[in-house]
Amino acid sequence: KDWDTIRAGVDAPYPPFEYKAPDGTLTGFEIELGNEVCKEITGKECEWVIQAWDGIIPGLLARKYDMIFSSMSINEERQKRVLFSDPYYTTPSAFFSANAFDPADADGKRIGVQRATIQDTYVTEFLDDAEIVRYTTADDMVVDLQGGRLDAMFVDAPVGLEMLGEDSDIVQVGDFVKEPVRIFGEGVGAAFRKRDKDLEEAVSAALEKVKASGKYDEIMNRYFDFDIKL
Amino acid sequence: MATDVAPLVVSDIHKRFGEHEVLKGISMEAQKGDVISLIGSSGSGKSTFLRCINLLEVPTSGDIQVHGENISFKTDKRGERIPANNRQVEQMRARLSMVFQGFNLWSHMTVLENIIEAPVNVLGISKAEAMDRAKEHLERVGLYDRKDYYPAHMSGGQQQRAAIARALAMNPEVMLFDEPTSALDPELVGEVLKVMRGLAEEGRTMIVVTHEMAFARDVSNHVVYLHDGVIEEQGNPKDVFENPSSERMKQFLSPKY
Amino acid sequence: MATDVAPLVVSDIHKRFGEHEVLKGISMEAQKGDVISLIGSSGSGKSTFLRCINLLEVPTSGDIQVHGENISFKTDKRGERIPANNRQVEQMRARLSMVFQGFNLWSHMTVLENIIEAPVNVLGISKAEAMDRAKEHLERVGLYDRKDYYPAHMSGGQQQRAAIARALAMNPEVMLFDEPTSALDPELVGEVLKVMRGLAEEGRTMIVVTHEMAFARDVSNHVVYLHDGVIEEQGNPKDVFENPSSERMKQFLSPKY
Amino acid sequence: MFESTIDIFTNPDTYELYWDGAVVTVQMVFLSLLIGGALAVPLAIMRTSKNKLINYPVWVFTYIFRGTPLLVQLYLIYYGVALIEGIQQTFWWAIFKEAFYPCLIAFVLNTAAYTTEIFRGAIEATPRGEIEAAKAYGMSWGKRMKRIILPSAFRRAIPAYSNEVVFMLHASAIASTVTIADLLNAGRMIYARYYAPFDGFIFAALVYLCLTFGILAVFKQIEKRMLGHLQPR
Amino acid sequence: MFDFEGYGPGIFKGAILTMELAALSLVLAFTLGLLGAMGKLSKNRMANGVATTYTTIIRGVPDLVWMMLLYFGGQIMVNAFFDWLYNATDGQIDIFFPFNEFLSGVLTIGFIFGAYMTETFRGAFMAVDAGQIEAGKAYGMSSWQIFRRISFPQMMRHALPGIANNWQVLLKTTALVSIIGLADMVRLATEAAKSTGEPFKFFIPVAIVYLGIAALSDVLFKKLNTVYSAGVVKG
Ligand SMILES: Nc1ncnc2c1ncn2[C@@H]1O[C@H](COP(=O)(O)OP(=O)(O)OP(=O)(O)O)[C@@H](O)[C@H]1O
Ligand SMILES: Nc1ncnc2c1ncn2[C@@H]1O[C@H](COP(=O)(O)OP(=O)(O)OP(=O)(O)O)[C@@H](O)[C@H]1O
Ligand SMILES: [Mg+2]
Ligand SMILES: [Mg+2]
Repeated sequence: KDWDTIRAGVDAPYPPFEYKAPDGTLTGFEIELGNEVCKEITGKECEWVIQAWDGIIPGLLARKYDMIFSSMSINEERQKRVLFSDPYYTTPSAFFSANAFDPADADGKRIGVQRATIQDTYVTEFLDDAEIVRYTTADDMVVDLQGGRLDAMFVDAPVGLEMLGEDSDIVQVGDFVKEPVRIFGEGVGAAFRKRDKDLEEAVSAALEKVKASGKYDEIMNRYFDFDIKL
Repeated sequence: MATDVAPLVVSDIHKRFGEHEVLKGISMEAQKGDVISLIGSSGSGKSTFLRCINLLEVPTSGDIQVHGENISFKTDKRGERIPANNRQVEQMRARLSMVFQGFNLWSHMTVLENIIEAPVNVLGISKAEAMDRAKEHLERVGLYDRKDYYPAHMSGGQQQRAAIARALAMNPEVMLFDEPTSALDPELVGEVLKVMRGLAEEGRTMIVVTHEMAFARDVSNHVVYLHDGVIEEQGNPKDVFENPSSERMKQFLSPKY
Repeated sequence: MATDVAPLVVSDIHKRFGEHEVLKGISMEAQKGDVISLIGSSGSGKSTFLRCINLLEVPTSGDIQVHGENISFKTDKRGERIPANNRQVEQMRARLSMVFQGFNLWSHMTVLENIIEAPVNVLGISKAEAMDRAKEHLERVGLYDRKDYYPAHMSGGQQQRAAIARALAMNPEVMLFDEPTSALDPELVGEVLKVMRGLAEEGRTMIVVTHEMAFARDVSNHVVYLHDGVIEEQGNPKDVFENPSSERMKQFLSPKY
Repeated sequence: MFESTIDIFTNPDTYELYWDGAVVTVQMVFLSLLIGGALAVPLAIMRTSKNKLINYPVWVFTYIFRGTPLLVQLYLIYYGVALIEGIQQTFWWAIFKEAFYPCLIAFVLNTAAYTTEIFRGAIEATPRGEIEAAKAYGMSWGKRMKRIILPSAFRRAIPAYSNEVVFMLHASAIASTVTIADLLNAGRMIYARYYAPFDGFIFAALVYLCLTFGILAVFKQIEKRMLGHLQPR
Repeated sequence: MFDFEGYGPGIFKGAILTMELAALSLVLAFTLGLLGAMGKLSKNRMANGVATTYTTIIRGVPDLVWMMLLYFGGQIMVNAFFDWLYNATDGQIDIFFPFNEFLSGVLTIGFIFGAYMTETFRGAFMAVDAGQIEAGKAYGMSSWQIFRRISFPQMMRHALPGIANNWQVLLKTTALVSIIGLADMVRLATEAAKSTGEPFKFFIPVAIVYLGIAALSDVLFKKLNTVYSAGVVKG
């Protein structure tokens, strides 16, 4: 099959990976990276489709777009439904809180997560004493955390850092969380419908090229001061 | 030749509502220029008969012939008799104009609009021509100056005269009147009867259900007395009124004479 | 002593609605046992006068004395005359029971509930006692078997008798009736008048606005003829009806006699 | 497709999710109606007042809350209260911290506005004569209200009020947008967990349908009992 | 006067979108309402049953649930339909008919209010005097002519207050599309409120716009009412 355009689904805002600039244009690490990948294959940028996280896999299956390029960690549960490319980055998850929140003692605490994320799966399984508050989008969750409605939130570490900002009094508490791999997976990959094996191979190959050409590092360095490459 | 054909022949009409047989075999023929009065006490089936003629009610059995053309019927899934051909019914109705007891002018249209509605939309006459003719008819019933009024803004007598103009506008073979004056205040009855008398004198074929015995006697050339779904007596008004042969007819007439 | 005090004295009542002066100075005294009929043509101010008595309308000027106690008035911000003391008005009203033309039974209560409502909630009688008395009154008006009916389920005559029972239950000093039979079908008028006649014979003090001249003549001991807001004639019913002195009263009586 | 349906409906967690959601929905709707209804009574009485100073503010309240979407009202209260200077330090915060209470407040105000107008209509429809009769028997304003006007108005308001109850049940579904784990939220969870929109939402729809019919059946009984006196026999 | 920190034009566009959505939904609701009313009034058992089921089910389930069902499930149904149409197994073909937020918004709101309109129209049709229709029949008008020339215009007069009422409710219901991600006025205000942390600044103007549209429609419906009550008001 000829892929002359690739429609890619993202959940925004999810800074620094994907978010809207004040002028309304979509930007972020994954947007730029994705556009490079699409250019390798089709010669033009991806066609981006914004979709809230809890509908992102159904949207792919329903052919609203051809690929998910949206910080989706590769794990077993998802692999049952979709096909993943080679992983293209990895970031740990982390708790953020304004007060001395201890993930080990989450009894009765209100913890925010985004619905149907790996973080959701994790807290549901391991912190069953906590009161888990599920959000459709990440920005709702940050608003509530800042407003004091949450004791803590559990998100992708860079996202938490970015959304809260440098001089926030809400800070990361505890260590990065990467285990168990069953839940957190081995990194983030692009996801495809199972039958689109050709597209998956094309994207994996294109990712390889982008990494080799140094474009990957160039983009990464604009958004991160640490290495997330895999 | 067509002129010799009776405009309306109905034969052996029966009508049953559920268990109750309201019409028990009624036949009648109207020749061109006939003015037939239908009289009878309340509930005797006069309205039902009139409504059977233009198929507002479908007779349970019996035939209707308009200008020699027989209306055809069929039986529907539920076993009820219905007209076989809606087009035929519509065409037939366009040739028989009904004037109702409650006028039934279309309330959202002015008098003029009421009058041109059916000629334009059913007969397919051009609007301009329909308007021209409507004006004649309005003058005929003495309502020309009211042509742009809505029915609600007119008296009952005026409304009924407008309804007669509406019926005339169809240039019907037969005009059917169902108690055209009984919804009117007594002082308004006269103006409507006067218009009807005029029509009779012009030679219009009319079938009139009425409680106005004076009208039946003086204007019509044939009187039919209905009792309990059958024609109890009929004939020349003079004979029928002055010399009723049936006991019931005598009784029916007595309180009023 | 209290028994000598007239239950009701009204003096020089005026009532003005905007520009229109409906009552132009009316005075009246009711002694214990008096049955006063108020007659007069439509619009003469009979209802207005009755409603002024128990302050459903506030008279523009004039005094009302119930059992020797004067109702006090004051002037509100807008310059209108209003009762000075709501408590006093309520107490006074509890001593004058009104029976309305439209019955005005409380539709969400059964007959029995209607009757005990005011005795319990206004007079403060215990519910049990109110029930006992209500039964007597219901028997009095012949409605004991209907005590658990809702007003909407009874005929007009029954409703009006229930309303009379409700009024009786207050054990009032004076009963006020405003055309108690004029909303009734003719065949139901009799049953209500019979109850009222009974009350009169028991010695109840009553003021009755009525169009029933027979009742006024036969039952009351005093008739007041109101015309255009003034008392045109009054006196013993015999004198007033048989020998009216005013021209207007004669005219008023003529079509009916 | 059907495997996931079997997965979903053989898993007892699913039913627990919906049950918990239904409980939250019913609780919230019931509390809103209870408090909103209680507020509506005095408001409706004020609304019928001839005094403009009493009537007008209530009119403004009902006009605003009936004229704008409940969702906007909810967002305003939910996001708005968190911004009130220093509220986090007061005891109120214990209430507003939970999503439940801001949501309840929005619902209460909204249903109070609608119910006020329903009651007002019913009060104004009280037959004048019945009020006059109450006056004529010496009842004070308070007694007339309590014994005659309100009891008869409440009965008359039942049919319109039953619509409001169903409306409130349906409107409560927006609570899921501010993190409340109500019935619709259960549907969204199933959807997100199993990628099964039909199973998730249709089951939620069925539960709502049952609740709606339940409400209507209850009101039919109430109407039969309370409005019998108005039907001529 | 107001400072919307650059979000002003966006929210204005959102307001336009809200009105487009409301207007289109109204058209759909109106059509469905007419069909539904005719179904309910028809003697045909099938039509009657379909219409009754439609109104019962629609009115028993919250609008938001319908909206999500349609939005999340709609695309799958549309795909399945096209697959069936072209006799293809999943995704062999590239026909893609996007089922987006706007479409599901219009469809849901249209379908829901179609059910309410059905009741409005049914009542209005029943309020038309039978004699008016008989007169039409008696002059040979066909069923369609009677509907178009007599029943419909007369029905509209009775239906207008109900339509006005439904429209006011419909207008407010459009706010729900913001939940499924359509960039209407509420959605944009929400985004702006979240990123600036000033909910009052954005939601209050939005509320005022809703009130404004409502007030405006009130005036409009009063006008319409006079048009359709031609012949009723005593001159
Ligand atoms: N649609 C109907 N369904 C059942 N019964 C009907 C129907 N229409 C008429 N009837 C019955 O048929 C009988 C005759 O009615 P019809 O209206 O023809 O009498 P009528 O002679 O016109 O009386 P009137 O002088 O009162 O108009 C009556 O008993 C009436 O109840
Ligand atoms: N609330 C009011 N406002 C203005 N005018 C009133 C009011 N109530 C009564 N009127 C006027 O006062 C006049 C007397 O009315 P009232 O009802 O007392 O007459 P009535 O003698 O009882 O007549 P009827 O026999 O018809 O009952 C009438 O002209 C009436 O229009
Ligand atoms: Mg008849
Ligand atoms: Mg009077």
